Amino acid sequence: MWSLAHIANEIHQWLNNTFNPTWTLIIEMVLAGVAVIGLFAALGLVLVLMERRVAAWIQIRLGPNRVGPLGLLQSMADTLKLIVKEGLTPDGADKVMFNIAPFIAMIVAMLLMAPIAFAKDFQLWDLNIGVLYVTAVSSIMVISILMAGWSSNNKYSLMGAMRSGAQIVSYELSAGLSIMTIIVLTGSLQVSDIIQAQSNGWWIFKGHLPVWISFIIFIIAVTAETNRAPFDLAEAESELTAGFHTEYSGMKFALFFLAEYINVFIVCAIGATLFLGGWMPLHFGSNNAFNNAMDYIPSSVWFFGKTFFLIFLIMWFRWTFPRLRIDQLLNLEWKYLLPISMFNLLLATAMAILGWHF
Amino acid sequence: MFLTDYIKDVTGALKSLATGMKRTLYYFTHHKEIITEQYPDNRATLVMADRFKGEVVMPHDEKNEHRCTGCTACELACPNGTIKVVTKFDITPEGKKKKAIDKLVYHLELCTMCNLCVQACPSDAIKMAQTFEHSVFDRSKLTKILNNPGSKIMEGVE
Amino acid sequence: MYRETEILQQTSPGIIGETGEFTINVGPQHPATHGVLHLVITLSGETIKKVEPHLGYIHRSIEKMCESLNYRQFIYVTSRMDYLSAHINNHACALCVEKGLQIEVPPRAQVIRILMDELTRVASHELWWGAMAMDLGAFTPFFHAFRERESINEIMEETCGARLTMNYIAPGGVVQDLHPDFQRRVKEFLKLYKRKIHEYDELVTGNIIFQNRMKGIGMLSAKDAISYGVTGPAARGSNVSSDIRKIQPYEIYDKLEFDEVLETGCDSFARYMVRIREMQQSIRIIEQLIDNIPEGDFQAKTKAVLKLPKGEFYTRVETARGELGVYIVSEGGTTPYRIKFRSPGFSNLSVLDHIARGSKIGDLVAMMGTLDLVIPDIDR
Amino acid sequence: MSKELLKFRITELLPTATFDDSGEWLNVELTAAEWPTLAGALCKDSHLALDYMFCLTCIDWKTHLTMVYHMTSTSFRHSVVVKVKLDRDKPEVVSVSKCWRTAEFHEREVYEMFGVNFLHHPDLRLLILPDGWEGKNPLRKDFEDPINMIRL
Repeated sequence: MWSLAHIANEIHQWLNNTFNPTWTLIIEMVLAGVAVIGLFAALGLVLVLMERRVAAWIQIRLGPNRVGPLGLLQSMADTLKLIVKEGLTPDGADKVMFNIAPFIAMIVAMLLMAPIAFAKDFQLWDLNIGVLYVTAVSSIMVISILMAGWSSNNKYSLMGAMRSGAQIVSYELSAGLSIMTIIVLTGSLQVSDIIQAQSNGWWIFKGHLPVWISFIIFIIAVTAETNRAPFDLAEAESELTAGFHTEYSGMKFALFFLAEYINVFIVCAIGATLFLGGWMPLHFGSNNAFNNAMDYIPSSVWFFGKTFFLIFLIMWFRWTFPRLRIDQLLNLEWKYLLPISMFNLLLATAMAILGWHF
Repeated sequence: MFLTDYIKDVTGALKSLATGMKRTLYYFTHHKEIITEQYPDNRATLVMADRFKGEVVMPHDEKNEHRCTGCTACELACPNGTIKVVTKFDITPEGKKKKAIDKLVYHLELCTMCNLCVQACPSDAIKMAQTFEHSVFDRSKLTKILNNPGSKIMEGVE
Repeated sequence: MYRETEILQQTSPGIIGETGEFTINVGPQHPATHGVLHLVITLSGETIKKVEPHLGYIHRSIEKMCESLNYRQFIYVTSRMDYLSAHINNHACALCVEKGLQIEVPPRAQVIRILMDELTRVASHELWWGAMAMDLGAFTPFFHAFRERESINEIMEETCGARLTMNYIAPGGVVQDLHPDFQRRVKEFLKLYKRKIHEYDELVTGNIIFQNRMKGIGMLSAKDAISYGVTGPAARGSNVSSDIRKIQPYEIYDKLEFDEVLETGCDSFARYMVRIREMQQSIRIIEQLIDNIPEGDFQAKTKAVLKLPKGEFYTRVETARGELGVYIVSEGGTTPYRIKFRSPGFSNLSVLDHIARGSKIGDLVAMMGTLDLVIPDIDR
Repeated sequence: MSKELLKFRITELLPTATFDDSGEWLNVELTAAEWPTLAGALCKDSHLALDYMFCLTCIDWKTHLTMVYHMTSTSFRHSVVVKVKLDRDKPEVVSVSKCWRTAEFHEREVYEMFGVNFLHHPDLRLLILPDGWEGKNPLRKDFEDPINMIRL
């Protein structure tokens, strides 16, 4: 059967037969790097177009439809525009920090790609603390935003960065706690284990109330962590013009822009892996005919389907809700999400011990 | 009680958010509600309202005759100095001198489409056209002369 | 360059003084000011200590201009003040000239004027609603509001010949008779509006985030509202009865059935609700009049050159933003000797500093939204 | 309150005031020295309660300036117009922003447009004109802008 894992194995076999093991490893690493960068570019193009289409349809508009068939080349044109634009560095800016910040944002996004299982047996690095690695690395994201905001020498940027710092640090707590629910139920931090544990049903189906609550909290928390509306206080264009990237232009701005979308993709991929079974096809009890039909759909399609569903959810939020105020944002986290998710974790633990889930 | 209030708060909040999301999902899935007009693709079918004030024009008939007597009522009515009437004296067949317009200069760049000149005109010589695509690359192109070259006043208009 | 030195001083590095306060410039180019309003705000962290408006970026000195325009010409200039209620501005000026000339406006013209006024008011409030939601970060309502506003604009375009600066009013009546399609189009609009109005509540009013952003911020007591000269929906949100249509009825407003919308909340949400409910009252007025437009002239007979007698004339009119006063001092000539427009935006802006102190930047944006500032109206 | 009663009450407060009731509202004519005492009384007096100043402006009569204050009562709905005659060369009048807060902005506008100096104003700075504006006050009759003047 056609699958990504099959192709990967073929390449691995061929490389092993052609080169010695050291060269094989090096070439495979280079290939993986190229693949990640390629995926980045592709995701950036697709997600920007998707966002614009979703926004347009919600706003009773048509959306991009001029460049290419059905406007599919619109994001290519946007990229071209951003590449040829001049990347200004303001006079009073801290030039080193200012120029490094967007790259840090990108590097963090790249690092997060490592433990994600894109299809059955198709994963860059199945390390045994995969989920912990993701939560740990994603907190570095805030550093790039703080750097960008501080080094711009612009009060709007600084305020945006400070808001973003407070926001990401707080929301990481409830994101972590909601992930903990699944870890408690699975008993493993390894991504492949978590997916395997869902072979007889996704956690969202067999986890009852605690998993539903933690799923909702997870979605809210990651929306905040990726600075997406209604939690886009770091940008807040009606208050802070463009927040931390007010002074950025051209390709450096594009990197921030891209990093935002990649982060959305990654958190949604994590969400899909933890709650919706990753690449696991949808199975219903003992309905074998249905289950077999589902198995025929390639695992990568399942994974991307679930991820894009979650991405759509986040975009849907963005185009529906007004923005919160900074104190309300922190109130929501500390007074509502955190207590609920702590209580929820307790519930999930009890459930796991008593074996109340399916 | 505190806890029930707390839970009521949370569920009420989620419900209000769900209401909004339901509304946006409706528009996301119902594309017939889309109201975009695809200008300039729809130029052929685009109909402007017949009273739309686009620019001042002076209609001429097939004999290249207009109705303007050069009375400068429009020039006086204009609040911005948009219209300048340049007059000359024609010699009528009877040998009398008669005032007529040489040029009716219209500065589209100054015009605010207030319609006062059209109202002021006693002989209905000027009217508002429904054109609206006025952009040009050179400002001087916006200064227009309303009467056609070689045109003269219609018979019987005083 | 206006105030270059000052701006540089205020934004130069070494931002935070000993008190921990710093200033930022909101505007003249800022997405939330919807125009070229320049506010210098002093902040301590995110908390606002002081708001200082700097005006004049779009000042055209309309008052001085009007001194050299005659009584027919000056009306069109006033469309450019509060462009969202251009028709009501024109109405105010025409009323003032008519008061001076003691012209009796035919009943048909009066009804047409009121119909147009109320349509303008609905259009203005709809734009405000969209822009208000956009200030708070929700983009979608803006487009939904423009759908309804568009159908009003089309009605305007059909009858008046322009969508925004209508210039439909002349002293003595209106310029042209109604378009034959007018009644049908307005009824269509009313149908559309009734079908869609519940979406406003679903999308924005009922939304918990929105309510939390609006409730309890920008408190303006009734006493302060009066003292600061705040009028219109902003004052009525503080339970100050300030609707000129009720206090000093002009045209046939005293014969119409409508309620003055009052809210007691005194906060931004009350001001928001006033406008939402006011739209329904305007719809009510339109419904009363649309089938009862009297036949007759649409314009009284006036002289070609208008000359106001020596004296002073003042009219007060309720625009979408509040009380517009037109004060004409005439020396008996064809042009006004002195003209003063008491614009609602100017007074409403003056209260911003008072209500914004102690709140957050996000609130400032919401407050500016609920005061419904239109910058050309403030600057004139 | 009718015009007669208003006249009566204002005469009680300020015997030297002169009246002109030909217009829509009662006009009270004063000198700049009389104005501060009357202003305080007008906004605080329980019978008058003129708490809402809806217009404040100035007129340049070429020989003198006149400050025009339109006031109304939100509880009784009667209105009074106060006119204060000022010297054109050195126009000075006491600010009424303590009685009506709205006067603060309107007085700043009159200050730059007519050059009237408001004594005891809390923050008398240019509001609309650019900082460092030199030259005449734009709304005075003898102001000529060489570039942007509208002339027909």
